[in-house]
Amino acid sequence: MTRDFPYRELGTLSDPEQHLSALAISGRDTERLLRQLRDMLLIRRVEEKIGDMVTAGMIVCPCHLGIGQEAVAVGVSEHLRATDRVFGAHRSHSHYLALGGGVYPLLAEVLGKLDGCSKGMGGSMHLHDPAHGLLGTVPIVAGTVSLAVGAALAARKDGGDSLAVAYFGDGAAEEGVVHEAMNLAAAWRLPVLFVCENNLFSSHLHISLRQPSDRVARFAEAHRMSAMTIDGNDLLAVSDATASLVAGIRRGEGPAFLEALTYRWRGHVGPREDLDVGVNRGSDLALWKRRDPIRRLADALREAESLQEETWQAMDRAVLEEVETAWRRADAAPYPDESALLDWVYAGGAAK
Amino acid sequence: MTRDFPYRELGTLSDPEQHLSALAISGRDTERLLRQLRDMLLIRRVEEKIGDMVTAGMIVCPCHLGIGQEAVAVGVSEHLRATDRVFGAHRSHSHYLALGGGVYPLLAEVLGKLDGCSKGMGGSMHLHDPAHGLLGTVPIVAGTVSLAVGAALAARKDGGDSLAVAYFGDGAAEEGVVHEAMNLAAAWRLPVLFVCENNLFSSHLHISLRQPSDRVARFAEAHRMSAMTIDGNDLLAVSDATASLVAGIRRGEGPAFLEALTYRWRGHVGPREDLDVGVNRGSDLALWKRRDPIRRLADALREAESLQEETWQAMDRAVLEEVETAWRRADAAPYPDESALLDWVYAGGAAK
Amino acid sequence: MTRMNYGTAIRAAFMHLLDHHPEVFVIGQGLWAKWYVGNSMTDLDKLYGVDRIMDSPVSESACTGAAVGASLCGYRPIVVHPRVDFMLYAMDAMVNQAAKWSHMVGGQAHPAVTIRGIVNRGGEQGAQHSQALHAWFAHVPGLRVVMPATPADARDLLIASVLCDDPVLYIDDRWLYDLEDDLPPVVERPLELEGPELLRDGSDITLVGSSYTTQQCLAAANGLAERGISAAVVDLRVINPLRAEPIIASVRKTGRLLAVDGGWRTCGLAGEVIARVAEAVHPAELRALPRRLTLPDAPAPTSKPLERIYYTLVDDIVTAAADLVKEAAR
Amino acid sequence: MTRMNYGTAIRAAFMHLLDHHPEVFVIGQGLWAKWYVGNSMTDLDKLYGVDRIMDSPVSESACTGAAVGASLCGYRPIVVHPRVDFMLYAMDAMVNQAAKWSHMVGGQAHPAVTIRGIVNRGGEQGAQHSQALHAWFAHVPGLRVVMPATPADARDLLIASVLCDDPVLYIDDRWLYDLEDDLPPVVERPLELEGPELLRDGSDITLVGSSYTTQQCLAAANGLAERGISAAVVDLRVINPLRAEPIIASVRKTGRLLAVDGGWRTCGLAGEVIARVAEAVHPAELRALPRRLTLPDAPAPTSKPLERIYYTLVDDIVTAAADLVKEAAR
Ligand SMILES: Cc1ncc(C[n+]2csc(CCOP(=O)(O)OP(=O)(O)O)c2C)c(N)n1
Ligand SMILES: Cc1ncc(C[n+]2csc(CCOP(=O)(O)OP(=O)(O)O)c2C)c(N)n1
Ligand SMILES: [Mg+2]
Ligand SMILES: [Mg+2]
Repeated sequence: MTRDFPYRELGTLSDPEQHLSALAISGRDTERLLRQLRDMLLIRRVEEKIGDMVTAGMIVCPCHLGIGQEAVAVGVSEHLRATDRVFGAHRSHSHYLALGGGVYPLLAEVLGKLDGCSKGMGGSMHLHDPAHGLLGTVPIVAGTVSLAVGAALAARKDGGDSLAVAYFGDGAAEEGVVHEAMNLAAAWRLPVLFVCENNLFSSHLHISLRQPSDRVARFAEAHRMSAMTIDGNDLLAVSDATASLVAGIRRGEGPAFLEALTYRWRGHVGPREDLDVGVNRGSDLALWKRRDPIRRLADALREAESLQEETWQAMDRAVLEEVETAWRRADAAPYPDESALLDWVYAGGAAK
Repeated sequence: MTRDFPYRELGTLSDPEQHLSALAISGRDTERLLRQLRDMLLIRRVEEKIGDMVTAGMIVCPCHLGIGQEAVAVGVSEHLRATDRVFGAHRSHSHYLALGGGVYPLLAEVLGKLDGCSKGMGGSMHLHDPAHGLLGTVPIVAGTVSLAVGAALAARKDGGDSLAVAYFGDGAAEEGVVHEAMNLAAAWRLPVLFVCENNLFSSHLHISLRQPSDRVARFAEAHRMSAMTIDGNDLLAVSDATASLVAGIRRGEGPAFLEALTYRWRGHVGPREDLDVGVNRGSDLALWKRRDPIRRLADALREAESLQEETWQAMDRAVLEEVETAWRRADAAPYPDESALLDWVYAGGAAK
Repeated sequence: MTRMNYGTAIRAAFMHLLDHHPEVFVIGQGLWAKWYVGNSMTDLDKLYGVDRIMDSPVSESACTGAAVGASLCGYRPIVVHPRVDFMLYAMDAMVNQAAKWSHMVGGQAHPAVTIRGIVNRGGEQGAQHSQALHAWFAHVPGLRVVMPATPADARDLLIASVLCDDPVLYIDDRWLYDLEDDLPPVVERPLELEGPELLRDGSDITLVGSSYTTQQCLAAANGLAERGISAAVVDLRVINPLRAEPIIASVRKTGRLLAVDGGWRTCGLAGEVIARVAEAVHPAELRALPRRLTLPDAPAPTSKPLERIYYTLVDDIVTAAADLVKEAAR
Repeated sequence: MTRMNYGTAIRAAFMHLLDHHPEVFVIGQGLWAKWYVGNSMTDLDKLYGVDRIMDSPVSESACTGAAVGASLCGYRPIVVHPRVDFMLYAMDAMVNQAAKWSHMVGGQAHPAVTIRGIVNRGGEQGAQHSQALHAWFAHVPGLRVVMPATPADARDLLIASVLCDDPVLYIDDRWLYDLEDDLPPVVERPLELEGPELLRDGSDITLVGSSYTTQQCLAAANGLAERGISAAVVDLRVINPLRAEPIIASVRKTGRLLAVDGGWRTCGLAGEVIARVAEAVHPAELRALPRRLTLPDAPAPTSKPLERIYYTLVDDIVTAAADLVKEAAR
């Protein structure tokens, strides 16, 4: 069920029958594109594996897969440094991996193992990898957006030109705290990049059933910050927009907002494609799969003869092998000790 | 302390040296204007009395005076019916009186007396007068805005063309729930008029210290609702804008937003003019007093020879007499019984 | 008699309310989804239309406030929060506005709103998707708080909550949804008359539970009976305002109290039960120190082995109760 | 020794922190006003600059969240909420985020944020401007909750809170601001070592208070002494995690407990104190039923005569304690 609503403002960006062609990569650094292709592929294969293992009953914790949305995190992360501070939400495997987080700690985390990036205390919905700049992802919708603004405040106090990133969704934009956070960032001119992955859905509900317009960046404009709305399935568009917004932030021009239009291929939670079918995602989904961000980059590289079929196959095999190896290790890894339950409530352990 | 901030968007509206002349009333209904003049005067005299009685130690509860802002409530209320549902906040004496609420129940309430509009259980910050459409005013900033949206939902369910009104301030626009409420109203196309009394201050802080722009209606525009920003010290501007927005709402066009630029003459709370002087309201205040909404209407009526000096004096005397009589009665009225403390926690009394 | 489970009993309550009370409508997240609130609201949108079953934006605060507002205009809205955790965004509407409204306006208006908060935990969901904060709400005057433990109560207390003129927080637990029972036809009863009930009498110890822990107490009572221990079970049902008389009466008889609660320990509901008993039952009538079983004072973990030790099991109740009975009689 | 009152002692703590700990800064409403937070922060903006004393928009939720975020980046922010009531908008940041963060990430990061919630009531302010919700927060694992009763604690526990690596809710009460004392120089002490303290020993009854009610208990103990009743007074100081040993030790000695709290009754702090004692003190050691004095379970009224009966007075404590002591010894 979607609805005719007064302000359909995304134009072709929300039309799955547009923006299907291979990306225009001429003049771009091929090495980098190949690396980014691999990054996207890795994210996809990891999430597919997670999906399979949920189906198999090996993974119990709720997993929100972002398959189809890989270009956003990869395109954004390209412009971040380890000193930048990133926050995510419930659908953040891609944010974690694109920043350089390891596959093994992710899978171990999803299994609740001690080697997990959150020591097994969080599962899929709570990822933590400060070494790569990821301060945290948690599943309360919009819960980390104001935290990112605080990290931006910290960055300004530190001096230098580090920034903070808040990833959130079109649904999260309905939480009041996002608007408070945007106002704080704008009033205080803080170095924070708001990245809204607009996948048109908040669980089963299309944005037309939740907001008067489909374009989320209008809120950022109201807060008088630089905002761009782009095709989130186009790695180059994400990357270019991020480059320009991040440069402005690092120059001290205050917060900026990136709206990346994309689409998730699986249900809201778990691996099933048909979970949300009751709300007619069914027909659109097939179309959106043709707007695959990975295929569009791979096609471009192929057309430019920068990617041979066998290189592609080898890349995929290597990725799959990496994922499988990590999975086997994670599966065999130990759980946290029972004492973890009380020891990590307060700093310094249960004794205190 | 104010601040240079990037978006000064109110133009002359925020300039106290502009918009000083008498209102242009030609072609308007003189009877109505005289009635509205009296309404504004009554609000002012009641609030002055309350201020005096706070100073005298006769009133204890916190009183937020809106002296200087009288044109907003009077101009808005003109277009409301008893079946419309109005909500206010901490500075709501004018909202109550402009809807037709009695002086005696207001003063009794401020004194915590049983005859008060809230039976003495609320004081100045909690006014309730459903007979005139006022469902409630409470002091948690932004606390009633979503309630008004719910009243609008109720109005739509009722059928008919009643609407709801939410009064709030420029400071309240910083509370996330206001943005959630605007989105709900816009997504569901509910008959609600958001009235933002932008007096440039949230307690001691000028809007330039809190928001990137001084124009609050930009948020309503982001929510894609009809919005107007007008001189809130011009009764005719308030009235005309309200007329047009209310007509749209009653025609079923969904929510609308009125931003009325105004200024309060007293401190944030209590009668003192100099309460907020530490933040340099001092110099502006003298200028703003010249933009007195009452004087501007009175001058216009005088110029049009529709108001003789003696009528004006008589009007004021009558108003003052009404206020004094009500005060004496309220002062002598009884307090609620001690049983009220527990009896009104739940419907049906303490026994249940 | 109709066979229902706890989930379908909730659905039956919605149907009864929507059929007979035109002023009832529902706002909440996931009401048009097949999977959001288990089997407790299946297809209600189709049966009653999307104007009465309103799925909503992700705006807990405004949705709750809107329901409060509509309740002041003659409606009886129900707001559904699929998890109690999400409701933390709605504290102002619930606690500052709804709970205080009647008092603030001198009893002249009552927000007849029902807030349904679902406890949904386990399954490695972790700290932000597992909370049971009923003790918070029992602390708030003006807010009635209801926690049904049986399919019959799941249905009838929801109806009573919605028909009550006060704001009510109705808390149901997804761990109970499959529990079955035969239910008589609906009778509308005033919520004001409902309170804790002795579900099972006994002479050695009083077990007090609410919602899911009541069912655990009943199971534990069976286990204890096998060991020759006669346990009474009191189901709290309505935890605010809390009427402690049935608990006190039972403890006077058994001399022993074990309060079991699905929330945290400190300033929790089990502590309140102990306090009520301690204030009222003369020490000489007590045969053992009162005890409580609660969650440990820690956020919910995700990891399997930690989840296992985090939640109270029926065996824990049996063991604790048996220990209390064994304690040197005095 | 320096003479200070509770309000200026808080200010001294801010100055100590800002002088010696560059990672400390403050966000809150009214910090640049002359009148918002009493005398507790006068001119700090002038002394330390508006970058470290940040007055804020009316955005409790985002301001609190921002402080949590900054605390994850090596800072020790303090968020000031001029009224506990306003803090209800910030529940997610405090309870879902800050309190759970360390646990959720396996103890690898700690939000060293301090949230200062001021209890500001009386003066006919009414239901939304009077709340004392400390029992809620004592219920939340991961959040340390501090309630100073004396000028020395007002200063030293604020310092300890801010230097603690955990999220801390520091609650001060405006009714205490004029209370004076002579204070020794600051010594930084770890908050983990702080807990309830016996402020006055006695043999007939144990009075337990926190914050303002501790001062009332001390005054009541004087009144009781005049009647020949020897009352011990325990000041809770840190209510989460709550260490009950000093209370239990005192009740073991006096055999009687009167818990006095400035919050509501049901599921409140006084009930928790009674529960801890009931769980630990053998009935034979009790000479009377434990009792509590709290607010009645009603929102705060505004009307003068109702305010008068709403709040507990020292006389109420004296009377209740004397009654307990008079109760037939057993
Ligand atoms: C406060 C809160 N409300 C509701 C939920 C349930 N919920 C989880 S994810 C989600 C949808 C969020 O949509 P969006 O922000 O667009 O992110 P997406 O899932 O599309 O990535 C909802 C409603 C939640 N986790 N937290
Ligand atoms: C939730 C909440 N936060 C803070 C306050 C304190 N406070 C009372 S009024 C006010 C200023 C509000 O400013 P605005 O909305 O512009 O209204 P005005 O006072 O100018 O009429 C503040 C901050 C409050 N009452 N409630
Ligand atoms: Mg989405
Ligand atoms: Mg204002």
